Amino acid sequence: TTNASNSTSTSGNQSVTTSASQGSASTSSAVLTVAPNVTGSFADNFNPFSGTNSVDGTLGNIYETMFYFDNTTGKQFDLLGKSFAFSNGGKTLTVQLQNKAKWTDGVPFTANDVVFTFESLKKYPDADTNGIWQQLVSVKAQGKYTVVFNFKAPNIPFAEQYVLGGTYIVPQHQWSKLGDPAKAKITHANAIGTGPFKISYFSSQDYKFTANEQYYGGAPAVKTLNYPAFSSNSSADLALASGEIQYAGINIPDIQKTFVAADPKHNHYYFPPNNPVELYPNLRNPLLAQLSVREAISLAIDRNALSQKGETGYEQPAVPTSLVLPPQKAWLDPNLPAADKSFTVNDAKAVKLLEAAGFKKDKNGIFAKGGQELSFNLLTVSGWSDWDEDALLIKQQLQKVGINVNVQQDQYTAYYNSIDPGAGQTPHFDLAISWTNTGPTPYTTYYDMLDSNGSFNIEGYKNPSLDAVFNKFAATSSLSQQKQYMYQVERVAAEQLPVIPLLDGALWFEYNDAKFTGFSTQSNLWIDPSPYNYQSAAIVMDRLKPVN
Amino acid sequence: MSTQSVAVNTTANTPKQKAKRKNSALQTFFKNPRSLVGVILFGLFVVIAIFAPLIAPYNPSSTNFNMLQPPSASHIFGTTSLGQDVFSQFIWGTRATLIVGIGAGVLSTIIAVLIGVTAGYLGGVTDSILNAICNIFLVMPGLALLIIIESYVNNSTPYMNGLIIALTGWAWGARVMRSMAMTIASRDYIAAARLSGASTFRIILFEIVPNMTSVIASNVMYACLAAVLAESGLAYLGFENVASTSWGTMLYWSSQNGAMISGAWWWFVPPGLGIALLGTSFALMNFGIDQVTNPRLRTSRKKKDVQKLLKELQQSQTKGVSTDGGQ
Amino acid sequence: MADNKPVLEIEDLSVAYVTGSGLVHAVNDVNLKVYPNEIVGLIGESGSGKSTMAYTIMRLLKGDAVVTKGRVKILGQDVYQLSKKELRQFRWSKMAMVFQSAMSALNPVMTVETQILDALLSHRKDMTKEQARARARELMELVRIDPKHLKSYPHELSGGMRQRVVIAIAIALNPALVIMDEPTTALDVVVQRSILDEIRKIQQEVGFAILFVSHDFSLVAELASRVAIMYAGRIIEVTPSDLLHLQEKHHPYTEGLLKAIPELTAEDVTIQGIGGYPPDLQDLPSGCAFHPRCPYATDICRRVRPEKLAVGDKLIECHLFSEKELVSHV
Amino acid sequence: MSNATKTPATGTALLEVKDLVVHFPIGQGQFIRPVDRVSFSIGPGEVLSLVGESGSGKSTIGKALVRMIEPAGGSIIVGGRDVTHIRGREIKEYRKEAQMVFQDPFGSLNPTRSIEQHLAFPVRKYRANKGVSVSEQIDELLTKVGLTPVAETRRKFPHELSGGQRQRVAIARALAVNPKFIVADEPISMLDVSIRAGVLKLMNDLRNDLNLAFLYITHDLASARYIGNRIMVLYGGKVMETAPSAELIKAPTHPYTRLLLTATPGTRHRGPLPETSNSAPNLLEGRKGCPFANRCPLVTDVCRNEEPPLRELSSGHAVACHHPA
Amino acid sequence: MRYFLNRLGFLILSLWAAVTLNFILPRLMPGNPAQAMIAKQAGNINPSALKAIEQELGLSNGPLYQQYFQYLGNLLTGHWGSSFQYFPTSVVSIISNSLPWTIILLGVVTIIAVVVGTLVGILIAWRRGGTADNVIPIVTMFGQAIPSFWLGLICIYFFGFIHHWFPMAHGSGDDVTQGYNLPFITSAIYHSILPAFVVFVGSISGWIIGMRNNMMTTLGEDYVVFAEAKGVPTRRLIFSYAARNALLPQLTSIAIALSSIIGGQILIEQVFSYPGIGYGLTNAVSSEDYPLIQGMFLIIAVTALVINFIVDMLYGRLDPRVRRRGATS
Ligand SMILES: Nc1ncnc2c1ncn2[C@@H]1O[C@H](COP(=O)(O)OP(=O)(O)OP(=O)(O)O)[C@@H](O)[C@H]1O
Ligand SMILES: Nc1ncnc2c1ncn2[C@@H]1O[C@H](COP(=O)(O)OP(=O)(O)OP(=O)(O)O)[C@@H](O)[C@H]1O
Ligand SMILES: [Mg+2]
Ligand SMILES: [Mg+2]
Ligand code: NI
Repeated sequence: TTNASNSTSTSGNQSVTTSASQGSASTSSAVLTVAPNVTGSFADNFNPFSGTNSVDGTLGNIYETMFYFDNTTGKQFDLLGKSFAFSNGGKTLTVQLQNKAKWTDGVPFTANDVVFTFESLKKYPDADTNGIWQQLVSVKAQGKYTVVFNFKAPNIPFAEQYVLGGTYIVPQHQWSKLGDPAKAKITHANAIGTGPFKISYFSSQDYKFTANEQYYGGAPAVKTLNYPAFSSNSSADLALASGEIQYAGINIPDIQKTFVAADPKHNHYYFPPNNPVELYPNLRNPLLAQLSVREAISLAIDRNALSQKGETGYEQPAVPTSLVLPPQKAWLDPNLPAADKSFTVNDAKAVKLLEAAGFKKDKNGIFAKGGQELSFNLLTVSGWSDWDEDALLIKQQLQKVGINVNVQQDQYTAYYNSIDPGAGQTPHFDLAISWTNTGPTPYTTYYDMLDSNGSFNIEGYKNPSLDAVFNKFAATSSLSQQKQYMYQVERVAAEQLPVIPLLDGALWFEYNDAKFTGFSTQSNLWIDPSPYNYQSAAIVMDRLKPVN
Repeated sequence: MSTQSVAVNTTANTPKQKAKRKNSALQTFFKNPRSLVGVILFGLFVVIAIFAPLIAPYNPSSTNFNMLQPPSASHIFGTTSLGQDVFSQFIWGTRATLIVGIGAGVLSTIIAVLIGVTAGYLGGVTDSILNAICNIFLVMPGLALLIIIESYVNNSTPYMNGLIIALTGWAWGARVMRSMAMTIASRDYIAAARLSGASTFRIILFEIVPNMTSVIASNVMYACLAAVLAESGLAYLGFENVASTSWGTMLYWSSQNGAMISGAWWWFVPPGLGIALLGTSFALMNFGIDQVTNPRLRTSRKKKDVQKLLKELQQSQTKGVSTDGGQ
Repeated sequence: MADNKPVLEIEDLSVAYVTGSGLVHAVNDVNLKVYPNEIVGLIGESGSGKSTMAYTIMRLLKGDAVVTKGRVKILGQDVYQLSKKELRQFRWSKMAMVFQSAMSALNPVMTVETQILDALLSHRKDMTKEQARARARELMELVRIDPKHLKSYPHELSGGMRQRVVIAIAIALNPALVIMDEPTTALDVVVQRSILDEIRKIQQEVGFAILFVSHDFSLVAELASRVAIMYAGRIIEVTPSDLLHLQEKHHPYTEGLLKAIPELTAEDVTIQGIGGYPPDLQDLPSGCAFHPRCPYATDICRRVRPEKLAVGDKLIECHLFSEKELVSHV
Repeated sequence: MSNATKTPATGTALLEVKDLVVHFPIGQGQFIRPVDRVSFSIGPGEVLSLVGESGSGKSTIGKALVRMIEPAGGSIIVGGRDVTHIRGREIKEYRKEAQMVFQDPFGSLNPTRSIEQHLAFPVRKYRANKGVSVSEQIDELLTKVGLTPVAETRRKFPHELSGGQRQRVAIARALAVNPKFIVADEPISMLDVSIRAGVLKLMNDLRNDLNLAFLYITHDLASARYIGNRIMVLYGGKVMETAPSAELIKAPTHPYTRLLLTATPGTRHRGPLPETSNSAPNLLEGRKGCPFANRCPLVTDVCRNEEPPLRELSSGHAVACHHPA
Repeated sequence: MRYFLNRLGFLILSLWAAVTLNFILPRLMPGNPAQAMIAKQAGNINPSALKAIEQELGLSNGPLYQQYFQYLGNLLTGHWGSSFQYFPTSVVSIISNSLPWTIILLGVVTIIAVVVGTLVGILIAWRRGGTADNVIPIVTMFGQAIPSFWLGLICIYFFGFIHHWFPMAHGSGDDVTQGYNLPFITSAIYHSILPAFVVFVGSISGWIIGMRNNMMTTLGEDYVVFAEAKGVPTRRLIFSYAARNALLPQLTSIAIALSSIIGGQILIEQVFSYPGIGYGLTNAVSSEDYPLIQGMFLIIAVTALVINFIVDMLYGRLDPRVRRRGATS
């Protein structure tokens, strides 16, 4: 979609800003301005063990994992690792590493760096936020470019997601002196990685990377990456709409009018569905523990209205199985009954279900049984405006069938404390809108949400037979077997409604291809396109090509 | 020689003066075109707030309409991206904003009066303590304090916010009240009241406070203006239950949903303008009250006008004016 | 009153305040002359228009006050004919004024010296700062304050000292006329007396005329050679001060005032007030303004305003004396 | 009508003040002592005039008498009861006996309250048991101070009254509690000459009719003499001279009294003012000598070091001076 | 001296109050911040990791007084903890990054607004009843009543988005390097024009009207009339006699305005993504970054109190009466 003659039309708009700010046009053409999300201001923290607290680009641009497993496409990308293999019934993992990789200070990368990184996590458990050493027994180097991992029990999804794809490798020669990696002070001045970019400038409102000319995958064509800070969605929206950003992951309203129309030739977007957003019923609540109540709620919710009004059409209604379609189509049970494939609004049926279960409308027009009204608090996060709007819509929709909802918006901490107060504590909420975890396969989502020990089983669902299915899935690497297990889970999810799917949460992705091409686009979706998915964004930016 | 009736006849020439003076404060207030405009503007908002259910055509939270419609006959202020009627929201928002603004303004003034007058009248240690507290609140930037408090209060309604605003925003008023009360407390009539056995409470309530009405009124106006702005600011930053309908939350939603960038001016202009106009009405009334309180602030007529007025007056009341010696 | 030219001539002066509810006739048809080196007292109750007259002479009327009639001449120059710039030079060098309250007449945030220098340097362009300083010291000595107080701020001086400073500023440029608007009312008797003595002494030394405004009868009687008595904006009597006692015939108002003051040393003290209270200047009584309070009032007093008549050395505006011959203004 | 000849009521004094001391803190642990060992007594129906220059402690004495200030020393005995250090309820009780009228007629009435309201509270509080309605009593009070017609006056607000009328209201308010004794703090100094006489006469009448005692505070000797049976001259918080009115005016003995007399305008026989400085007296606690020493034309060393005691010259005439004339 | 000690006493007392409040507030709060922080790093929570992080965040379980003294000690030694949001970046370094922006932008605007507002107030009071006197207060009053963030948004939209006359966000351009270099300074000035304008519009009214009212009162004072009679030149009359005295009651407001510089224009900084303290504070609050909130609160309180103290001292300089009398406030 790029066209040299057309770039003048945009620069007509832009020339005013650039000339005024004295920017030199020649350098800015090689610059890619990225706004992965709306970040108020930046702290000079490039420590890969700080997780989300490090600035965007730390993970991916500078530090790399061994492999990257893409949730969107299911593809595997080799980074510091060249290949891996499971043996010993899935308990041993052998990885072959890159032999051309170098740290940006010139020191060659070896298996010792990998071993060092994992040993550090063992030594400093507070840095091991993924709990790798709860599964791992040992890490050993075999020669310069081979590493062998030994696990307590076979757990292939875990090994892929966290060991191969979730642990960022740091240079032993620098970090061995730093002590606890979680507390190490890594700033723009001393960040040494193997990735395609190097940090070159930092201030709290803006930082930049330059291409790593010695990158083992070849020097990236994009010479400078620029990350500006934005205080709010609206200020980021304005910058995006006025062409200041080329690669963004922002939820911008009315995108056709506000963004695409500004430069239809180059401004594009794609919001692929990514992870289901669910309405979590607290199953410890005796009313919500009744399937008929959950079904009635589900039947009364107009997911299209949520999609159109709450999410301005960017997110599609979810399906009963909580699978994200089409990306996870391969995992969909072909024999699933039609009723489990999509939702339909049916207020009448909802009312009938409730009446059949013995509920009667009381003087407030609310269904009640034994003096207990179907009246629930619906918890959302204050400031997450699309969820807030969804909650308002749900309140109105449920009202129509005689279920009362009070929307309660809490600040994030309070919200999180309510839904997940920590080990040994009972969550306290009635209904809550919340997210799901995602992984390369639906297993991650389902396991976290529905397994008795799942890390995001906030609704309190307990089903021993399902737990057994998950165990079996983790122990096999046969795809067809895995699928069979997932089919079983899908049915339970759709028919028991332990959680009520609402929408398929989208990935936000806007781009301007006037200067660079090669993004992962709707027509050529070769990787998760969003700029806030660290590894995939780094891979995208590494592979972008300038227009001329 | 003795009693040449010292009893002074009080009836002489007073009834007229009395009538004249009694209304003069109100007159000065209403004669001033600025305060008059302020009152009218304010009255308009009050009417809207009171009759909100009658004026608003739709339920303000109903989401049944088409999204982001520009103003039309059926939606004179258009609709929001959630399909709500902006006009209805504006009308109901007037009510919430007005209640919060006036409520917070009045409440903070009450606190200011209580603290200020007590400190000013009692003096001594009480004064030192209250004054120190007041000074601390005074130098703390208001919004910063509010936001910090908000970070510990979850999910606050506009009314809760109003309460917080009032609880943090009384200091300036208290300072004014205190110095005013100190002046009044030094007046002899306070000493006289004490001599005739009045209690501290009675003195504060019946002797001091009534003499501060104009200062109090002025403070209410100022505090209301500040409260309206603070409430909208808090709401805009998202520190308010967004399910509520106030001008502040309208601005929050319009900005969250990019009303400006998508050209939906009908969504964010009315609440902003509403706040500005309501605030202006408070400021104008305050200006008027100031002029009543302090006659020196009354802008005198221009020389031309004085001459004109003089002529008119002389013509209309020739009989009362001294004429040249001859007669 | 000799044939020398008057310093101050007030002719048919009327001043009114324009208020929302009508005109306040603060000064009405006033005629008065003050001659060089003379002290004339101006007496009247609160609100009778004394200050208004003083301000009118100085052309310092503010806001809504209007001279509706008449003229004010200083040394033959009509004050109201001067341009703004001329007025600034004329005022203070020819006529000066001492305000009622010295505390409020001095700028609280400036030293005494600066305030004296301001008066000097604003008028005397030829004067160097040093000369002005010397003159300030001289003036301080003249009003009997230690010149070290030049560096003081007003609040560091006592009330009497402040009033002296104001007097020093008033005479700084050797004006021909000094108007003193109740300069000692706020002071203690002893201080008041010493300042009055001072004023008299300086007046004799330097030589200027004084229009001394006060409501204190005995004080003015002692200080001034002539006394003008004001009631409701009119000068109802002008009398040499040595004739100001009950043995003489006076305007009934003057008489009432004289009876209202307890005599300190007389054997048998009797006092008596004047009934009623001052008129509303917005709605003056018809005829003689004093008639509602006058024990001798007759029908004519209610209808006709009396003319000024010479009664011996006095000029009185009262129908009681109407059989006397009509004289021109003094 | 003359009062000078009236003899002070004999018998037990209504009010007996002995060695009254008042001090105020002025910071840094220092005190000023604007009233220093002042003693006097007032009989029923007697008027004592207190004269002295500004700051000499006149009002402070007055306030101490009605117990708006607690004295630091000495005693105040009223009707045989020591009220020097009473507190709380006792003070409120005491106020039935002693009241005060203030100098500023504009400041002593609350502009927001009607005349009726001003009077109703003390009447209700102190006179309720009389079997007469509050309203009738207010009428009675207003008649007593000459504010007729009462119906008209009751409804008025202070700003609708002239200064003289206001002082009458203030007096009525003081009378409302039926006191035995009133401190009148410069009640006429802010009034116009023509109105002063009326207020003075009213006080005189009250004294005669109700046998009220007054402490009349003023800086004007003429009115002090007019209304007072005795005059007490104060300087720097100390009594300089006290004598029956006529005697004090005719035969002043203290240099300060004489200075005052000389300075008072209207005296036909006065001489030139002696050369004195205008320096204010030292009010600090712990001062030495005669407070008038630094202004006294007759000053000697002894004046600066030794405080002159108050000596009785003749019956009822006492002076505190080392060199009385 | 007495005045100085009095004010110093107040300063110390209120500093102590602010610090203690700062200690108490987060401890009154429900919930566990460490947990919330880990929540953001979706994944399995390792109990020992949780413990370590809690320790790092200073949320020990010792007795309260012990925590209090430890807290005081940490404050004095500059150990204000680490931000949750930017863990392990220290609060001090975040604050020191944003402080200069706020101080420079708002300090300059506040001073300009005070100076311009005061001058305008003086002049319209002098020419009272004139056209300017009738128009300016009303217009600025409206400006004051407009919500500043709303005006800011509209300015950004028209002058930034539609017309591209001014940048829409940030304190400086992204093509310059922060530091003492000309391009950066010009860029910073250029970026500050719009926010400065909005702050100016919002605050000018108070200064104009306050000064006008004080001037009108002062102009009626005898000493002004006396000075006019003395023949003092108009300019000196206005400024040395009238304005000088009229300014004194304004000083309190100026003190308050100056003390609110650090935390006073949160909305403006937020709207313009201006990298100052107010902006940092809103970010910290919305991400519940308690150590940072505490730090910001502390810096806001401390600067406010210290500036107030300085202005109080200045007040003593300007008004000779205060030096003697002691504290008036
Ligand atoms: N600005 C004004 N507007 C209206 N009326 C005024 C104004 N100034 C003075 N007056 C009225 O004019 C009359 C004369 O006032 P003026 O000040 O001259 O009296 P005065 O004799 O000096 O009184 P005092 O002894 O109290 O100083 C009074 O009735 C007063 O109320
Ligand atoms: N509450 C107080 N605190 C400190 N000093 C006081 C207080 N009240 C009065 N004084 C001081 O005590 C001294 C005597 O004051 P007082 O009011 O008794 O004088 P006065 O004779 O009534 O004077 P005036 O004639 O001016 O009314 C003065 O120096 C005064 O400043
Ligand atoms: Mg006057
Ligand atoms: Mg006194
Ligand atoms: Ni920019």
